[in-house]
Amino acid sequence: MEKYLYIALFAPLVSSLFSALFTATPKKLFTGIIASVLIFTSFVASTILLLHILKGGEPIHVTLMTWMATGDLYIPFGFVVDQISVTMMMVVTLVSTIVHIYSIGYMDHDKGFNRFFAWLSAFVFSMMILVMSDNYAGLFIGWEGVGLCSWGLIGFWYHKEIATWASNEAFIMNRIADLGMLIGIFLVYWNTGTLQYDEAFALMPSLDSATLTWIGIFLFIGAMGKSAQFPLHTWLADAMEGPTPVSALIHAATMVTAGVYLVVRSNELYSLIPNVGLFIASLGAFVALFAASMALVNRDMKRIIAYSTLSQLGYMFAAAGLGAYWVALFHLMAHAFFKALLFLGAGNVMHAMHDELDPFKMGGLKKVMKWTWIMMTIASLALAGIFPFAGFFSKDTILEAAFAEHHFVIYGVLLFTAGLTAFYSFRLVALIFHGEERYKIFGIHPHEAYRFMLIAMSPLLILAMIAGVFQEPFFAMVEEILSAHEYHIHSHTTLWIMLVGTQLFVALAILYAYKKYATWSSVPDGTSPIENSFFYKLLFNQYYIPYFYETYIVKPYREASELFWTKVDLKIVDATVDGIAGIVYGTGEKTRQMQSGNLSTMLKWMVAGLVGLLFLAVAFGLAARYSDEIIVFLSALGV
Amino acid sequence: MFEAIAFYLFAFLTIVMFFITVTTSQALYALSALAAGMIFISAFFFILGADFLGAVQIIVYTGAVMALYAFGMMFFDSTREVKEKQGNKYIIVGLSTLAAILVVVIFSAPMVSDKIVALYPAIDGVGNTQEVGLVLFTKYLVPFEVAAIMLLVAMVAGIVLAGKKMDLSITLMSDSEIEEQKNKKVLS
Amino acid sequence: MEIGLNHYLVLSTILFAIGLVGVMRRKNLLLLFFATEILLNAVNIAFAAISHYYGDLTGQMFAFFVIAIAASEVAVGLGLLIVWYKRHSSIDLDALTTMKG
Amino acid sequence: MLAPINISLDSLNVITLAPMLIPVVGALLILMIDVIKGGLHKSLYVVLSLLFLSMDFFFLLDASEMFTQNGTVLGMFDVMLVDGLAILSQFIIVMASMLFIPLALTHKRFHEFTYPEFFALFLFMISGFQFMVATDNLILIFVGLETASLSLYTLIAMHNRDKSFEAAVKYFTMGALAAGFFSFGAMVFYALTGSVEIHKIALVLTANGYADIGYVLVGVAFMLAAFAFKLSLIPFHTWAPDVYEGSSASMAGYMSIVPKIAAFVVAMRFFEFLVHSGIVWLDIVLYAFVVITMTAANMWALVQTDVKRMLAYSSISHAGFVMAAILIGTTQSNSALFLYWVLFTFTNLGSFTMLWISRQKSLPEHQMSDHSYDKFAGMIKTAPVPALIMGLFMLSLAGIPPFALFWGKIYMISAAVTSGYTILALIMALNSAIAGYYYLKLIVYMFMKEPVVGNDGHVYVSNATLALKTIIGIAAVGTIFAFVAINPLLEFITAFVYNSGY
Amino acid sequence: MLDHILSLLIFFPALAALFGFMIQKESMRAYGISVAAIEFALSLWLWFAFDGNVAGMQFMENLPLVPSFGINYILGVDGISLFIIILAAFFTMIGIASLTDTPNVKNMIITLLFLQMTMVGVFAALDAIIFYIFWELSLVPMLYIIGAWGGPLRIYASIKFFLYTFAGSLVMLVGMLFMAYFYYQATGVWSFAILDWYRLILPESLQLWLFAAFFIGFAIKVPMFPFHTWLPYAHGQAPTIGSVILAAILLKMGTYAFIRFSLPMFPDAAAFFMVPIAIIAIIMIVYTAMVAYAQKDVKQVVAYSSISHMGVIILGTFALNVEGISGSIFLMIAHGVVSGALFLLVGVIYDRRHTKMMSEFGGLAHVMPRYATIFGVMLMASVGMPLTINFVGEFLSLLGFYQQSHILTLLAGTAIIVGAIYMLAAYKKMFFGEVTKEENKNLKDVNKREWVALLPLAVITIWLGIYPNPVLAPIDNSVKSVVQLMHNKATTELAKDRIPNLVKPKVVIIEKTIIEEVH
Repeated sequence: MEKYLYIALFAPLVSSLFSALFTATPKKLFTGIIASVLIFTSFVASTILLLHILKGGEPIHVTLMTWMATGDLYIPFGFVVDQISVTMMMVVTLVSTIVHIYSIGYMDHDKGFNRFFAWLSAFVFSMMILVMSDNYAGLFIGWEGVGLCSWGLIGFWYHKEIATWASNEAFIMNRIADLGMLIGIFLVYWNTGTLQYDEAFALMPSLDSATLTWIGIFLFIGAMGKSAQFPLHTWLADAMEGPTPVSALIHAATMVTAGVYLVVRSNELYSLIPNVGLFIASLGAFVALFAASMALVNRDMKRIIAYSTLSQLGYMFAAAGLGAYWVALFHLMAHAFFKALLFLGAGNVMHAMHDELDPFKMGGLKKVMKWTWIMMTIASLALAGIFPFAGFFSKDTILEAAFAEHHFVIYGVLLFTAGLTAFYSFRLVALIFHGEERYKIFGIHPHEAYRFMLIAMSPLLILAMIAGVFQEPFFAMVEEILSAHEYHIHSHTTLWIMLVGTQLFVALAILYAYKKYATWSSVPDGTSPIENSFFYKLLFNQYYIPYFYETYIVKPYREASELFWTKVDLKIVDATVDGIAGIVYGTGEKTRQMQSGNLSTMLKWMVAGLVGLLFLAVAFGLAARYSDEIIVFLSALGV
Repeated sequence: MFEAIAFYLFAFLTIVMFFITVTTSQALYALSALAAGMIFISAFFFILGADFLGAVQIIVYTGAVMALYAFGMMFFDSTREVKEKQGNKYIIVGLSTLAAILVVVIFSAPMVSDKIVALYPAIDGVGNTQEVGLVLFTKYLVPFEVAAIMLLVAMVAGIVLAGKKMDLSITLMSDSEIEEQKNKKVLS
Repeated sequence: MEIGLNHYLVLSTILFAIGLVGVMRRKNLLLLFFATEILLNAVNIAFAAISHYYGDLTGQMFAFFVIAIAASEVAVGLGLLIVWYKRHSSIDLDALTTMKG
Repeated sequence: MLAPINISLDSLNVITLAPMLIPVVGALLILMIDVIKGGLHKSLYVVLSLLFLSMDFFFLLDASEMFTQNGTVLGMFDVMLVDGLAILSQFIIVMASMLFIPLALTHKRFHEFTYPEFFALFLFMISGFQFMVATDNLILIFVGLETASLSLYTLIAMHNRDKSFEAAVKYFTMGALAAGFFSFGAMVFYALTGSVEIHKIALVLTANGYADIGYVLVGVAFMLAAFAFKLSLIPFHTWAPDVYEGSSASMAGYMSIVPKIAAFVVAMRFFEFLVHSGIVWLDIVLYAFVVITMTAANMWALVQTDVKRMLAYSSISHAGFVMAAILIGTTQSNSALFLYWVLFTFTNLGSFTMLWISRQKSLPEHQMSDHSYDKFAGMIKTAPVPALIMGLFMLSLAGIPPFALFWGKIYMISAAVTSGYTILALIMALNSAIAGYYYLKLIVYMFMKEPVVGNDGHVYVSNATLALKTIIGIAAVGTIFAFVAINPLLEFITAFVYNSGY
Repeated sequence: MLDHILSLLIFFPALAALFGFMIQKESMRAYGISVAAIEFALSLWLWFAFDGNVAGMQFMENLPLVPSFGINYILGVDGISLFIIILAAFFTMIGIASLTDTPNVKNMIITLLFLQMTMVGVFAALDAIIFYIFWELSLVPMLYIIGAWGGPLRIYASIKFFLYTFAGSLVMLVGMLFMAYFYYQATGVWSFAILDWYRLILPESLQLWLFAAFFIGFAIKVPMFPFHTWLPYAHGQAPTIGSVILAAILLKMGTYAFIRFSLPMFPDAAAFFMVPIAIIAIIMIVYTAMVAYAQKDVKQVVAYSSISHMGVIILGTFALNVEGISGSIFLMIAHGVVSGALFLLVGVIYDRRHTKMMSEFGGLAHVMPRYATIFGVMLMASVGMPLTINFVGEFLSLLGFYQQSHILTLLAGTAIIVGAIYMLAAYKKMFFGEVTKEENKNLKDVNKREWVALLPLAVITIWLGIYPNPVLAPIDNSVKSVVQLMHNKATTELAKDRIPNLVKPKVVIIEKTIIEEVH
């Protein structure tokens, strides 16, 4: 089985390196194909591993080699395939295979075609390391690796100022969180003496709770960055400047869920510190609502989906925080399928609309892009959590879990957010595919995407529809290592009321969205009263948070840097050094007058020197001679 | 008593003479006053019983040194009034007065140490010159010889510096100029 | 009134100070040399006096050598002045300021 | 009536006079030769001087052997004192003189070397210095000092140009004043102790417990002023830059070494017992002299535009540095003084010789003085080897290891450290850093600037002959490979200093 | 032969430099490269012959120099110094190979070879005076390189470099002399041998003063805030090769010296000063990173980034535990490789455009994709991406220091944020966006000669990032002995507390086995 592990892990690396060979050459179709094949290989290997685990096989644990070893520290390149990681591997390899194939079409005309595949495969490799590592340091490699690839892919079109800006923002914001993660890792090491998951977790129950709380908090800070939780969320929306397949893979299906993965992976830690768990859940619920509210009014197709992702991540954290780790993981998986589908669909639309992103400028596209329409609608249904699509099973379980744990506020917030989710999803669908063909004003001739792209998307479509059926086997699989208990509300009546109520609520929201937007006919120009209302503006400007960051963090930082350089470094630190040198030199320059060259002056100096010596001599001599009297005199003075 | 009167008289005279020497603007006066001062100093030597020294003082100073200076004065044509730009007089007066006062303050106090043993005591009944000769040619033979060398050096230096060869400077001439001068036999 | 060693020492000091005045005040080099003679003569009085009061001849020896030194200095000094005067027709030391700083 | 005095020749130890008499004989011989046949080439006199100096050197070797066997030797009615200090300093004096006298063999012709008297006076001067260091009798010290000084004034003036006369007159006049100080100081000590021999002075003063502290201090003040003049301590240093600039580079280099080591030895003899007498005043004053001299001289050296003048100030600063040895007054510090001075001899010899071989007779327009910094601009491009050698000497002067002076510096600072003068050690160290700047300035000019148009590099060696090059070679080898010689040198010096009781 | 391999390593380049005067100008480069390559091969041989399991000194040489004053020519390497020596040999080779059209190339190569002698000497010396000799001597060639081949402010920069370092090291020299004197007092024998000094246990008050004296010398060399201002000038004005060597090797002398001198000799003082120094290190990290962000000249960015990284090294050193110290030593090597490469990269573009202002560039990724790639690799190494060489060092340094102080490590950890900020901003300004300047449109991509220099560096960057063990293991061994020595020597409670004892009581091991048996 180890063979498959290595295949799954290194096939993407090979793919990346192979494509990288051609980065500086013009487009070569075969790079895309070979990359896709290799990723597919990885997928196959992952599937074999999954089957192995499903069959109840032992988790596979290998140690490739030592990475770092000094003092008591020992960090190997160790990999583990257990229930959690194999799930993640499946999600990652599956979505990435699809995205790779899809990208062959999507990046068709891009001159950075080869480079794209290099980055994309590198990302897959990093993600695989992240999920397969058996220790925190290895996780951190993947963690930073995906950050790097994300940087490269968001800024893929580096000629666009805004894209490079967004990529840097994403990188730096992730770095802020990574610091927290790093501190968390240090805490783990200095308290347990190891970074291996199993060994560390085994020792954790013996630690005092304050330490554990700190470890939990710092690790979660790391997760917050990667999963774009408030207040580190702004980068995700800006990251939509990257190519859409990237958004589908990285910013929907895989990388952003790494935070959830971390929490799930550290479940043994978090189950020891329920307070932190509650905080995570609360933050998750808050982000779910917060992000959904922003999605309500946004006019950028990809950003809407991004906010939706954010919101769904909130759900996952809510679940994980409440201890329902398997639910979180399941929602992660289901979400990966339908959100990737949604993004790829959006990619089709963008392609068709020549990179136009404002849904208000589209409309009526279902005629020309029938398949895309179907796919996006189903994905949206899944997202909204309509039975029997994937989202229903995963999301509803989260709600149940919240309810069952008696966190009714969280439950309420999540329920309300479910309605909002349905509304903004179908607002988007309605605006894009229904109503008048507003795009004609802009002279665009849309067309359906390549067939093979659609075919590539089809597995996702199917999974979005049927993923729910995996709930039971999935539970069966992970319950071994996750503290998994099914959340059954004891009263069947309550359960049914909840189920039906939720479905109704969501359906109403969908209908409302359709009613409002399916017949939309004009492009808003910012004059309507609703657009000038306070709430609209607040939401549209993302609660002014990016503005706040820009004004109160970025700008002061820039100004402080400038100040430090021009004023502190040059004017104080350096000037002090130069000043000392200047004083020495200046004293020399000023006092060289002493050497006037006039013999008379020289003689006077000599005599002056002599007189000075004599003066000292006499003073000292007198003091010595009359020392007794002086002491009497001084003591009389009271010295 | 006689000693006191003589001391104060000659002290007064030497001070006046030397004061004139350093203050007058007439070079001739200065020279005369210096010579007079030297002679008065020899008077001290005689008072103090250093006859040999007194004689040497008169011979060397009033004879040789003064003659040299007189010659120099004529050569330099400074028999007339010499004009000297004066800088800050206060510094000069201040420094020297201070020096004098400081040393006088110390010197006016009697020395505590009275256990001085004369290394080369004056011998009763022997003339000063003889005593001096005895010490000079035993203990101070080497310094005496070195003094002789010093005088030789002074002589050579005087001859070299005042000699005609110094009039033209080879240091400042280029090689061709030196050859030219050589041909003229100006230089040996 | 007994004349003691201190009297001579004070006299010597006063004369030495006068010499210092001359050294600092004189701009004419020849007259400046006079002042240096005064310095040495002032010391000689003290040497002779000490010699007398201690009954020791070393002081006289020193004075003797000081005289010799003074004489040699005159020779060399005059030699230097002559060379300088030949070039510049002046023995004013204010002219000796080509080097400074 | 005086009875005749019988003195056996053996008791005189006439041999103690031998090293001093040899140069005198040499000088007289040279004068004789000139009388018999004038107009001989200078090379004859150079070689003769060298020969006599080597003889002198051999006698010194004899004397050192005598010292190692019998310890300190007195001679000539106890006037001559041949102890370790005397031998060491005479070694330095003679060695430095031997290295400097060949500098007369320049390519260009200079006035002083046309005189046989120059060489005679030079030898007289050496014997003067030798007398000065080989006695503890203040009279002989004084006479020796004056013999040497009068010769030196003349030698400077014989360069025969306005600046050298000016230098000689200044030096002479101030020297006369200093002579006054010396005699007054000697008088005070004579008054105090009835003796003019340093060891007796020390004996008497210690016996009566420095009862007349006022007198002692006045005496010390005058003595200090006199030595400070000779050692160019601030504010008695004012002659030094002008005299260095005015005299020829070779003479300036000589002056920076030989007269000073003589003065240092006398100062060491004179102040050693005073420093250890516990007079706080002397500690403070010497401390002030050391610090002010080092620092202020460095500051003035910074602002110079002429290399020779810079080196003059640098020599002042080095003297201040070495003066610390007198202040500290331990065996280690006194050994350090000699070690430093031996190494300084090589380095300074080298740097001044480098100036000497680049001496021009007339200055081009852009050049302000004989050896202004501009003259050396871009030297690495036009004359790489001289530039490298000059750079080497500068680095050594700055105390960059492993070149010669570094070893002197660490041993000296170590002496300060060992005696608990921590602050002094730091000041000494930091002064080396300040000094680094002006040595570096010359390196900057030589290595980092562009040469002046029309400078083909000939000027840097225009005065060079084989003899001068050899001297530079010796100096360079001495500077680079000093580390080989440090250990034997140190052992030798320490043994001598220690056995002399310092 | 192997008995004298260190002397050979030190003096072979010097000898070659002397012979270099005889070489004809056009052949000089080939000569330089071959000499440097031989030297590098020798250093590799040293590595090969080095026994990684031995913690102490190897290849010791001992020759009396001034025995009466305790100065001996003692050489030796351990895991701490070995790799820096190899790095020095490597960078000299790379540097000479990448020399572009330099005027006076002969002088340059001779100077570089002399510089190499001093560099190897510093790291191999085991006698304080020998160390000091090479330490000071290294200033001279560098002075010449900056001053003769530098930019418009070169003279100011070179003099500042020289005097600043010189002043600092003189204070250090006084400290050394004190140390020797204390040794003399304790044993009656003068000695400057470092290993002798290790045996000396000084009272804390003395340690503090001596530590301060050494600190000034080292801190200026590192350079630590606020003594850092010479570095931007030196880098800004130096030619590429000068910056490369300066950043890669010369700065490491300071941090190396901390580990060689300050820690084992003054463990109490090191523990005492740990917090203040850590604060300085944090200021270095954050403050200089911010200053780097404000720079307009790309070389200055790299220069300030060096200071920032040196802050992490200092922090790791003063972690006083094996993890931190090993990490800081590894980071020395890592930073050497990465900053050296970055300076080479800046040199590449400078050769083409003769400017280093970032505003002059923009969009270079379009015209020079290979250049952009390799710059990107080094950039990511510089910001501490895992699997690059820098990460290992940074991670271990911070990890080590975390044991001493949580909050300070948190503050220092901002290095990974602020580092990313200025580096990414600089990269964006240079490589991203459209090509706006006409001059930039036809720039040539990295040529063969540049590849020769850059590729090995990139390979090392990744290789040691993935598999640091060959380097880390010998370092670890030597560091363990240093830490144990420190612990044993420590006299104060504070120091005993802060410096871990590596010899663990056996009880712990027994406990472990019990646990395993239960499992």
